Amino acid sequence: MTRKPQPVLTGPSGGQAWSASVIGRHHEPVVYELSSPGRRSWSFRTTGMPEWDATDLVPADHLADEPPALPEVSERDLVAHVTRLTQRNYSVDLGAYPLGSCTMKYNPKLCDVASSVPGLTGVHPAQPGEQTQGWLRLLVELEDALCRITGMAAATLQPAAGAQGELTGLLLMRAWHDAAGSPRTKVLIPDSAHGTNPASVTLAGYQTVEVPSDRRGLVDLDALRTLVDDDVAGLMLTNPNTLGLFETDIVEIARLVHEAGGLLYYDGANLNAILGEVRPGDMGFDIVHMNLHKTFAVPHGGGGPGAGPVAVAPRLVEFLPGPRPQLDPETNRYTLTTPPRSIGRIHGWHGNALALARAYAYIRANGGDGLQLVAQTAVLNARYLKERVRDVFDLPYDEPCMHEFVASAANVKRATGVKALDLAKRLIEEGFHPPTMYFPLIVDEALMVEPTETESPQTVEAMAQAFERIVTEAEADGGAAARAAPRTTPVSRVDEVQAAKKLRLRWTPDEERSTAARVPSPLH
Amino acid sequence: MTRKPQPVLTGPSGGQAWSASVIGRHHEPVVYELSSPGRRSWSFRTTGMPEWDATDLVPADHLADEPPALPEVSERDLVAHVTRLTQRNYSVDLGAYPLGSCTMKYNPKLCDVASSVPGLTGVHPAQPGEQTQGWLRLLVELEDALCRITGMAAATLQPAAGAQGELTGLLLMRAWHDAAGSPRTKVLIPDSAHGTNPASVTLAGYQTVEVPSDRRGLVDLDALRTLVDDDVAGLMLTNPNTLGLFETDIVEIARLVHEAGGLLYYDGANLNAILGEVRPGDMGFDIVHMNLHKTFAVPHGGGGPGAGPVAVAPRLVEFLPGPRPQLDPETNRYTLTTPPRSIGRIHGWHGNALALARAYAYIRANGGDGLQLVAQTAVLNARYLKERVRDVFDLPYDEPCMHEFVASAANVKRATGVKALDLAKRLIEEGFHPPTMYFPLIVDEALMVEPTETESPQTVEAMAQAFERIVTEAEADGGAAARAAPRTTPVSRVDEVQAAKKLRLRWTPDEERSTAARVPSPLH
Amino acid sequence: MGHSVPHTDAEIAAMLDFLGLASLDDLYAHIPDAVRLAGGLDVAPGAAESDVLAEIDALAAANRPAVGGLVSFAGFGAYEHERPAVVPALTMRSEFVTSYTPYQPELSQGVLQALFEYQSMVCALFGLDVANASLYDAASAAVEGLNLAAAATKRRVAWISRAVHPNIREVVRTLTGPRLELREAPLVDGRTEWPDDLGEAAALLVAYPNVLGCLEDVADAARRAHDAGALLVAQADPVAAGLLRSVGSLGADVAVGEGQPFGTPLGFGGPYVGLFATRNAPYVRRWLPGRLVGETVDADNRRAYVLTLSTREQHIRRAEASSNVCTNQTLIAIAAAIHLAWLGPHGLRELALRCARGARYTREQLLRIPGVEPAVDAPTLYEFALRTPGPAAVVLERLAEEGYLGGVDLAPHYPELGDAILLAVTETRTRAEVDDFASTFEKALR
Amino acid sequence: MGHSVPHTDAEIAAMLDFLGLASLDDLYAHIPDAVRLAGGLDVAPGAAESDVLAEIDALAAANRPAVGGLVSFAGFGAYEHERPAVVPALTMRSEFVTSYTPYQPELSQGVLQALFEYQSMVCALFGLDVANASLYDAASAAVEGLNLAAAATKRRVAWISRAVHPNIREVVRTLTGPRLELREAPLVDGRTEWPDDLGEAAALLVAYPNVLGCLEDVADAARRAHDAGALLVAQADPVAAGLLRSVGSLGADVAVGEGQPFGTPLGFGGPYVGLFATRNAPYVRRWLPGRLVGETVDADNRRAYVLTLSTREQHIRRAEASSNVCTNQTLIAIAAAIHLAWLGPHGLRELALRCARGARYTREQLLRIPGVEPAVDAPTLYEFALRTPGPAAVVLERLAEEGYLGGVDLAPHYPELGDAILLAVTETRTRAEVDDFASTFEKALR
Ligand SMILES: Cc1ncc(COP(=O)(O)O)c(C=O)c1O
Ligand SMILES: Cc1ncc(COP(=O)(O)O)c(C=O)c1O
Repeated sequence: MTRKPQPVLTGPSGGQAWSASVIGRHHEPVVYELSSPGRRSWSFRTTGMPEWDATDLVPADHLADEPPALPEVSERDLVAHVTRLTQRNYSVDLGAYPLGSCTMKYNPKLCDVASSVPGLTGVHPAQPGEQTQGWLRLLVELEDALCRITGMAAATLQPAAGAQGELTGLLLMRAWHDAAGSPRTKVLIPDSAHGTNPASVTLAGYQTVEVPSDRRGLVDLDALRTLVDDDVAGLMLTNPNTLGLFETDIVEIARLVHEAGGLLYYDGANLNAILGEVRPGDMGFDIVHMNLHKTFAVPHGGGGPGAGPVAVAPRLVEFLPGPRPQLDPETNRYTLTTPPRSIGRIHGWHGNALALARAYAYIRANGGDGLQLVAQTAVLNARYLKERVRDVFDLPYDEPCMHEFVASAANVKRATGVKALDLAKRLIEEGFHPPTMYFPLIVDEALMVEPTETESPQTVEAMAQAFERIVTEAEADGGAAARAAPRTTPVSRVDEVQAAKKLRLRWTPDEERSTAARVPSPLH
Repeated sequence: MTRKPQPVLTGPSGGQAWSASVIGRHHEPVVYELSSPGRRSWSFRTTGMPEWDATDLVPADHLADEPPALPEVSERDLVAHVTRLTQRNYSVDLGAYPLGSCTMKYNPKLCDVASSVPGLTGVHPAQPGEQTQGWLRLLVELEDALCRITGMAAATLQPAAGAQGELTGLLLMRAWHDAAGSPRTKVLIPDSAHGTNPASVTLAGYQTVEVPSDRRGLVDLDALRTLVDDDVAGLMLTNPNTLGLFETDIVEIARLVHEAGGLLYYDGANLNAILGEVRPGDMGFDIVHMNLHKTFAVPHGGGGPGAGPVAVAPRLVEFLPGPRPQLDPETNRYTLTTPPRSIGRIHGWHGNALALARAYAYIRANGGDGLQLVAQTAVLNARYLKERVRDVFDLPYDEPCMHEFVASAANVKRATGVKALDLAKRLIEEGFHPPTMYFPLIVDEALMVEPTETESPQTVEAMAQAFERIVTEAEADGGAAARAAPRTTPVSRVDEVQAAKKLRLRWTPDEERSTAARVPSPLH
Repeated sequence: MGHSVPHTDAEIAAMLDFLGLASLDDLYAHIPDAVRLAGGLDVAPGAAESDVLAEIDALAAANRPAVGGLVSFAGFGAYEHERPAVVPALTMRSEFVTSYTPYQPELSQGVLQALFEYQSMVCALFGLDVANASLYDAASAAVEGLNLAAAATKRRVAWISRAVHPNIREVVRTLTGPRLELREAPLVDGRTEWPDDLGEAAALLVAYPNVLGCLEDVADAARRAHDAGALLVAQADPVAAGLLRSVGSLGADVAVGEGQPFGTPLGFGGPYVGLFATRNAPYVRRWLPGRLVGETVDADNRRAYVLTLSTREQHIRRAEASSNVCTNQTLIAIAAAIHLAWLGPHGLRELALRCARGARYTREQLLRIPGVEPAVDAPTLYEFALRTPGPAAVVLERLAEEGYLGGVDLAPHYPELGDAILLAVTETRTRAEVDDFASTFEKALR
Repeated sequence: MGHSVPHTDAEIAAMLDFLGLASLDDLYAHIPDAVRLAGGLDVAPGAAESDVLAEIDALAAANRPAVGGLVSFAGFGAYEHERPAVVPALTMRSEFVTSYTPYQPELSQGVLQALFEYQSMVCALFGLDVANASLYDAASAAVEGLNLAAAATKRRVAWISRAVHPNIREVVRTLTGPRLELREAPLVDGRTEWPDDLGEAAALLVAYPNVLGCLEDVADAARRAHDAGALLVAQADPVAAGLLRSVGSLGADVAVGEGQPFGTPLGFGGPYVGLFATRNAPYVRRWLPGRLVGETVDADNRRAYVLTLSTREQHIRRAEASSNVCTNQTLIAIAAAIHLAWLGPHGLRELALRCARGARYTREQLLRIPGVEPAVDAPTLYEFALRTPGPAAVVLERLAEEGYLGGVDLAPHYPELGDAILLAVTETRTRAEVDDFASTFEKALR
């Protein structure tokens, strides 16, 4: 048949069409490529205000010639675009996500409801305390629960994430030493620590001194002894540490640091393992930050928002950031007060309040008893999975693990040349999100696996079998399948090197045509 | 390496694990296969009620030994399961859905909000009118708008879907003839009509008499003249008809039927084409049902709920179903009253009220002017697409189309052996939902295409190109690709014959093992 | 004007140009002038999203909702229940909400499998073998149950218990009127008294518990029906099914019911969902109403789902179809399936138990009030009728002033019961609420 | 107890058995007794979902929200705006909500592309070249802006306009205290008076419009900064960007801002989102804070996205990292991107215009009241400060009694302005509301 070529409506004018879903492995245009000049979604309520012109309202030298170059799309296209984007993303609500150190557990839907109640969402952060008694009470009660869980005296809820909590904690440490008239310059950190720890130390104006791990994967006590001196402001520790191991020498560690006049800082990202079993306060920690977006079921949102409260021992309370929500026992009203020697504000307002409301709901729903079971089961799942992959991977630090364990694929690499990265990509095809890779840095070809308590025993067993399957396969095919993986995802293996080399950090109009050329048909 | 085979937690006890998303083409277990005895999601509020036993409350001979065999799953597994199921489904929010006769257009999100306002959702249907003034007013105003749009005198909002509206309309027809003392037995229906039309006729106790279409695809006037007699209760018509063609002889048709004492029934499924341009009332129709889930943006929900109000000419108002929400002009209050000669209730309560609220919001948002533009653009898109595929398919009824058109793939079948069904499946791989196939019955290898007004011109153009591409491909490869399609969906071509032969309409425990066997690895 | 239409003026012009037309108006040029509307619709112009929502808020504010406003003891076929957060969260997923009836199975496995699971659970609830993928509501399910019975038995008489909900009886009358002959079986002490001679009955329709909350003798009804060559259609309360013997095990041939309690808000009466199940009898293939999802395999022999037996349906059989159901209530059915899976067997039992406990407690408190008496004698589960001294409507009005929806006035429906109120108590009512209600009730009688 | 844990007792027993353990307690056997907690947590036992939500409702009822409760004229860095229905509908999609930072790009193209689009739009808003994938809030963005300037210039003095929000100034002081030396530039008539000698400044920080709503001379600040070898960091209001010249075009090197107005509720102050953009300067590769999404290709040469330049970040550079940001505010950034795409250029302009119109009208009405005067003289856009006769706190309290959140008392922050209230008017306020407010205001002064 002969057909007139009549693509009357395409071309460089924009307004690309797209219809495909991830049912199939289709390309998805950038929202700018869907834009067509004059198309719109927006509308605003009727207010009856006088319709002055912009020139009546804004001095000429401030007035822009043109508004910012945003895309112009219909609501229909916008919704379809974003819905398709969501289908190009894995999530906890789709399946297991055993990303070590990140505690990707299921977040009960109840918390979504709790954090979207209009009486919470509609409150302006600068409203006077008399108008915000409900919010202040929620924050005070959450602070109280977090203190009971950690064994500390008081907490600030301002930090917006774990790293901001770390910095807050280190500033508290600094303020304490300063107030004691003996400023110090160094903070000790184990070599297995999370990267935010040393970065936060730097931002707090300290120098990082690394403490080596011993063969068990624990703080090397002898090394610690030699490092602790009166220029050490404190020690930052995760316990269980990032190898998933409990620092069993914690009492001795605390003694050493405290005797030298230092403070003990607890990175609470791994609190999930010890709820109701061990409390940082009882171990001698002076400062604890918590990642509510790990242990307390604030969902990760693709990278936030989270919340990183910091709880402290009695002697540090007077330094906490202000303003702090507190109950005035005399009037029985809640107020905002700033501690006498406060380090100052950390957050523009009161912290990630709606995330805090989620954590509050989570703690109330689980209760003290439920939280303990959470920890126990998190450990049980990890311990089970570790035993099930004992013959599949190397286990360089083979102590009893807590909520996560670190395996090494060095054995597989030796045997087949297949790296942890390849195995991770191959695991995707089996329906699982890969574990954390190449962290902590002290383990070769590290795979850091944290199943969490919300996965059923059957799911944990399925993970074990998937690990077994992909390693057996690599042994059989020399790693061909793993190196070609993933083949079932919206895109295949992504070129990270080119991204960094040819930096493209925003969409530009010239890209449209070149992309269209690159993607001749939606079906690959 | 040697590995102990230790699947300690699988087996016939249930509780299958699953983690895969449709990122990849994985199998999804039935919820019963995720069940593990004793697992639970449920909880209930604390009420303080006395905790009587069941045996205290229920006479022994009524008490079951065991509760119904429902699955036992964790909230986490339930959420993941259903979320994965959703990713195995195409939808308007993912892309174009040009399903003729079904008007799958984008439904503004505003309507979702409108229908979930607590002051609407929390109202009990048996509350006295004094407590439900808001609802009654909404319904009265919706009725008013629908009457203005159709050119009718009054409407019932009770019918829950189009088919129930049809039956209601036919019962009104029956009541009218009965009241006139001249019951009749036949209803005329064009051969192109939707299948619910004759089925409704049967349920209303009438006999269907088919009216043939002429070469134009319109009601054959001569045939109609011979069929109309005084035993004909009425004629059911869709206009534009299911070929997407406007019955241009409508004035004459109406005259013929009315002169014989019959009534004219309008199947309003295709109202989207004529909003603000033509009104059924002005064409002489006496009864009109509307599919609010087509024209008025009630989303289809995978097959409902919808709403199928029926509007009538003045002479039929007294027969409408009751109770009807109405404004009492004296008290200025809204009341529920039943018309004097009402055919009776159609729905258990007031109809699919929350769906009606959506339609109300849609009509308010678009307004009279907006609705007219909706219709014009729906026709524009269809007309454009039809011209763009003129050389690709046969166009057996080549009159100016309205909001949809019916093409025939008979040319392709002749040339390549590829059927409309194969082309439809192949189109899926191009990212589009297929058009309606094999309907109306009078067109060979019918493809009934309705792009709707919410698709941009670019999307309509892309559809045209996709059609062109797949037909060109079929000509080149003899239909191999089309017959193998779809290969990008969660399942490949589904065996409909086996489904009907070996009826399996519910899950049974014996299935679990056989399925597990059938799906050795999640990766296909 | 709203923004439903993406087309810019320039694009419309380009498309018209391609079509050789001068204006949008020309698209309708072939339509006779006589029937064209001049000057557009006499409907208010479009409003901004926020303006529409403000209007909706104003309408909502003119209601006094039973949930979130009044403290409610109303039942009568529509019940306030807790709605676990997972149900709306999952049901609002747009892949469900904005898809059509699953005609293309390869693109619709999600909806199809969800409906297959729904069908499986409905069978479990009623102790029957086959369930369809939903009907409009309990009333339409009852209609279809009687139609099925009539088709299967080739008879046209149906007996309906007077203790079937009056609205359902009325819908049945309206919709089967042209084809069936309906007879009503009277009540004695709140339960149905079936006549000894049922004649050439196609079906008996009984409710369990019935509209007054009473526990009927379903097994007896089944025996009578079967002896007369009729089918027993039982309208069964699916919440009560958590405690009561299944109607299937008691002999019912068809179960119909209202699925609203599982995850669907009161919503002024809709959309709800009609549950429908039956035995695996020969009539299924020919006469079962509604959509059916069946399991099958795909081309690679993997498990898959598809709408099946559509030969029964209108788009194939047209005039011979026994039911015209096309669009049904899929999304509500899916919500129910999710809620039922959340409950599981033990949660459902606990739910029914909690309702029954609350009802027993409430009934006891109210019966302490001088002048308040049981309206009927039969055993009840979580809904019951009480006789009030003086018109129920007045009592209910006074209760409303105090913030209670005190139940439903039975006078318009069952005048033979005198001044009576029907009350339902679900798991949502607390003892404190009931205590306050009882004392308010007592005051309202003065 | 809640049901976060799926394991049944039998399953726990089986797993313990496999591990050779007798009880869950044994999992902690290696932990020294000295630090183990006996008797569990002293935290209230778990509650049912509905009980928790009832508690939350009670807490919410103890607030008087600015949206849905009071009629609000409060701004001061957090604004009430319309939130189109698409924003929550799309943002709540669980694939976004429940995914982690996109470390595995093949499983995270959705979040990555959404962030890439966000970055593109933030660049457009500010007229700059490079934006990161979000920071915590405006305050943290300001901190990072100064840190970047310090790193890029290798200097440690920063000048901050006194008309930068006091909370932001305080956060900057807390968080950069150990490393930067901060100096405050005073105000004259509501605008910043930069000293002639800026010394060895790394950066100037100016707000546009500033916290009092006044339009600063950004171009002048840029010139001064550049003359002194410093960078200009401008905290720009992204709503105002719909009308005002972009800070990039006025010479700012770094733009920071608060993205809350785009799709995020007031929420008592968080989570919000810190906007951050800069020029395509050499310091980007080394010092740009936060996550960055870059475009690249996959193994089949198809367009793909990935987190890039992570060499800058803590998990690589550890102690040398210039920023410790890890988890940021991705979901809020995505909401902002969706809202911005919904607005488009013309919607954003219209939004800013409507705010400005409402503010002009409100200001005029209030200035008619005897005793009410402008607190500062400079031109404003949609936020402005008024002087009241008598303490602002008292006026605000009286207004609250009448249902108004009348603005924010400036006395604690700018005592030099006397009794002053800061008011913001957005597109949400109607003329009728403003008229009522003005007359209530007048009464409140008596
Ligand atoms: C051990 C550890 N510490 C600190 C952090 C930093 O927390 P955030 O990402 O919330 O800043 C993380 C999170 O990734 C972590 O795993
Ligand atoms: C032309 C026509 N008439 C009637 C109907 C029946 O409407 P419903 O499915 O709502 O019962 C439809 C819908 O499929 C239709 O397209």
